Amino acid sequence: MSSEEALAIIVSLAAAALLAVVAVGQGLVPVASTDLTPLARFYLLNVYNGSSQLWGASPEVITSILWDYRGLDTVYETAVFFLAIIATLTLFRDAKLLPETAGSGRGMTVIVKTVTRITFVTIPIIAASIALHGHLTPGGGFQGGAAFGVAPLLLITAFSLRLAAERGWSKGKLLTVRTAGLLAIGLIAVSTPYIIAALGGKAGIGYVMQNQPKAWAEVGWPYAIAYAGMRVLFSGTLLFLNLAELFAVSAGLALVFTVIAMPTEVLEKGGGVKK
Amino acid sequence: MFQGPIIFGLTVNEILLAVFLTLALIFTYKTLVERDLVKAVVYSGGEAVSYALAFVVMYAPDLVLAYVAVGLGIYSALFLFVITRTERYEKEVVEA
Amino acid sequence: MLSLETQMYILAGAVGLYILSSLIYAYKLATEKSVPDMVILVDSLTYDLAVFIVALSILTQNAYLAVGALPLAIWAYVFDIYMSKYLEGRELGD
Amino acid sequence: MVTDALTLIGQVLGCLGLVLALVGAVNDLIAAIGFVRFKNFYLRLHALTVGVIGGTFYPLIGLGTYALFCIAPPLGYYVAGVSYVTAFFVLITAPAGSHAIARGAHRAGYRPEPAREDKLAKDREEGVME
Repeated sequence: MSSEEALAIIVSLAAAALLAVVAVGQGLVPVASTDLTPLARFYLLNVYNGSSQLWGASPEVITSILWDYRGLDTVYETAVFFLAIIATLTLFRDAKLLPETAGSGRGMTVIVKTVTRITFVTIPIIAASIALHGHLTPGGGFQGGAAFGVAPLLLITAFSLRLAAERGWSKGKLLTVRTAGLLAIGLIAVSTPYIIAALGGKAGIGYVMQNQPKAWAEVGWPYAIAYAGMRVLFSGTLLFLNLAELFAVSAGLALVFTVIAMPTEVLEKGGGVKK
Repeated sequence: MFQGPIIFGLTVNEILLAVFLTLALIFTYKTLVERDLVKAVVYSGGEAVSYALAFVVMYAPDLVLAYVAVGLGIYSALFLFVITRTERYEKEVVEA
Repeated sequence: MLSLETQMYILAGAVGLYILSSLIYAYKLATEKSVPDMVILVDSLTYDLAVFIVALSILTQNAYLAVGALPLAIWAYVFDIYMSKYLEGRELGD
Repeated sequence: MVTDALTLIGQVLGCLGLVLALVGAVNDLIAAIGFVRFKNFYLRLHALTVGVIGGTFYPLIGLGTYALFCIAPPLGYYVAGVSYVTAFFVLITAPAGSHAIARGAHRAGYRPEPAREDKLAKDREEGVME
């Protein structure tokens, strides 16, 4: 950083701080209240409150908001991610992942490879624990999937893409897992109305992404199962949605990086729009 | 629970939040003006760590998990893949 | 033995030292010119953050803050691997 | 009587862990000063080692021991497990990472300077190693 840049940053920060102090002191700008907003109060009172009509059955408020109260937003977000991956694949649609064309397969040094063997096993375990406990502790499907996405990158970088290709990775398999994850999310989301129809109830009583039964829509997923005197909490659909999101996000990231990691000449020959 | 001292009417958490967000601001500025794209990737890694510190101070571990995994683990690799296929140094834009 | 209050003050002092060294690392990162130096500075910042998270979760008696420590340590290693393979001048998938 | 003695031993171990954490914080500060004072990437790797093993591995072990013995079980066991596992992974990944980055830096043309002799560069020129 040159001295002029440093001076400019310091002067502008000081001016901004002075302006903020003056504005707050004169009462010119609204200051954020330290009290809870009504919306936050609603969530905190209802999310893990069994006597409430609108409860989410999960001790973790954020997962409950993401998949229950604002569930459709998250479904759209996953769909946007899916479309981005499809767009990337369109660019490289003619590039095949074959062991012969996947580079030299030299990888990095023995030290790095040995440590990566240990670390590579750990990353999926971390990701699975983040996603499977997502309804109980901080974490969730996207966080677990983003953590899982680092594992194929680490394998490609430390060993080589050729090893991945020899072990049978292909674009089709990863795309299948990816699509299966998204389909599972959709099926879980619309399962409640179909369960009602199958049970012979009135059609239309049951909502898309309905997590817990309501007084006016009595069918839903159970929030816990009792097994051998123990109560296992899985919060209705939240555990299954997290699991499906884990598969979708991790397979999508693995797919993108497997395609991008191919050697440049292969991509130039096989990728791009045909002339 | 440990309650820190109050300095100038601000708690320790608020002061730490201000410090870490200022760090993130500086790293963002350096990322924007840097002409060497590899250095810009490293600066954005520093920015991710600064934001993670701020999220820890705000008691948001979910965001730490997602932000650092994306900012250090995935984003940097994506940009390095792209930089190996283009040029490392950003050229000066000449007005025609 | 040390009283609970003394223990908490020792821990708060350690956290203060970590913040101080994080600030020095960040200053060096903003003024440094060579890429490998910057990479190991980001590493140091990340490892600092891992200890900071564990110390803060003990200090505030909040277990859920500690979940981020293990992923952070691994992401720092992953970042090292990418940058070193780039610096060796080879394609990342090779 | 026995439980009293065990509790006392646990308290002593926990407080030792806390002191270890404080020593580790001082180590980390020393490493930060080392980053400022050393003028060369290959010298700064020494500071990185002090900062990682002295400033991250030992404090995590100390904080884990403190959490195991001095904090009530559900929270204490959780934090202790996270600390020990993180410490193990820092112990194996940090040396491998600094090895990789030093190798990459040498191959990218960052030479130790001033240096009397650079045998690695000479070996690579003569083709002894790739």
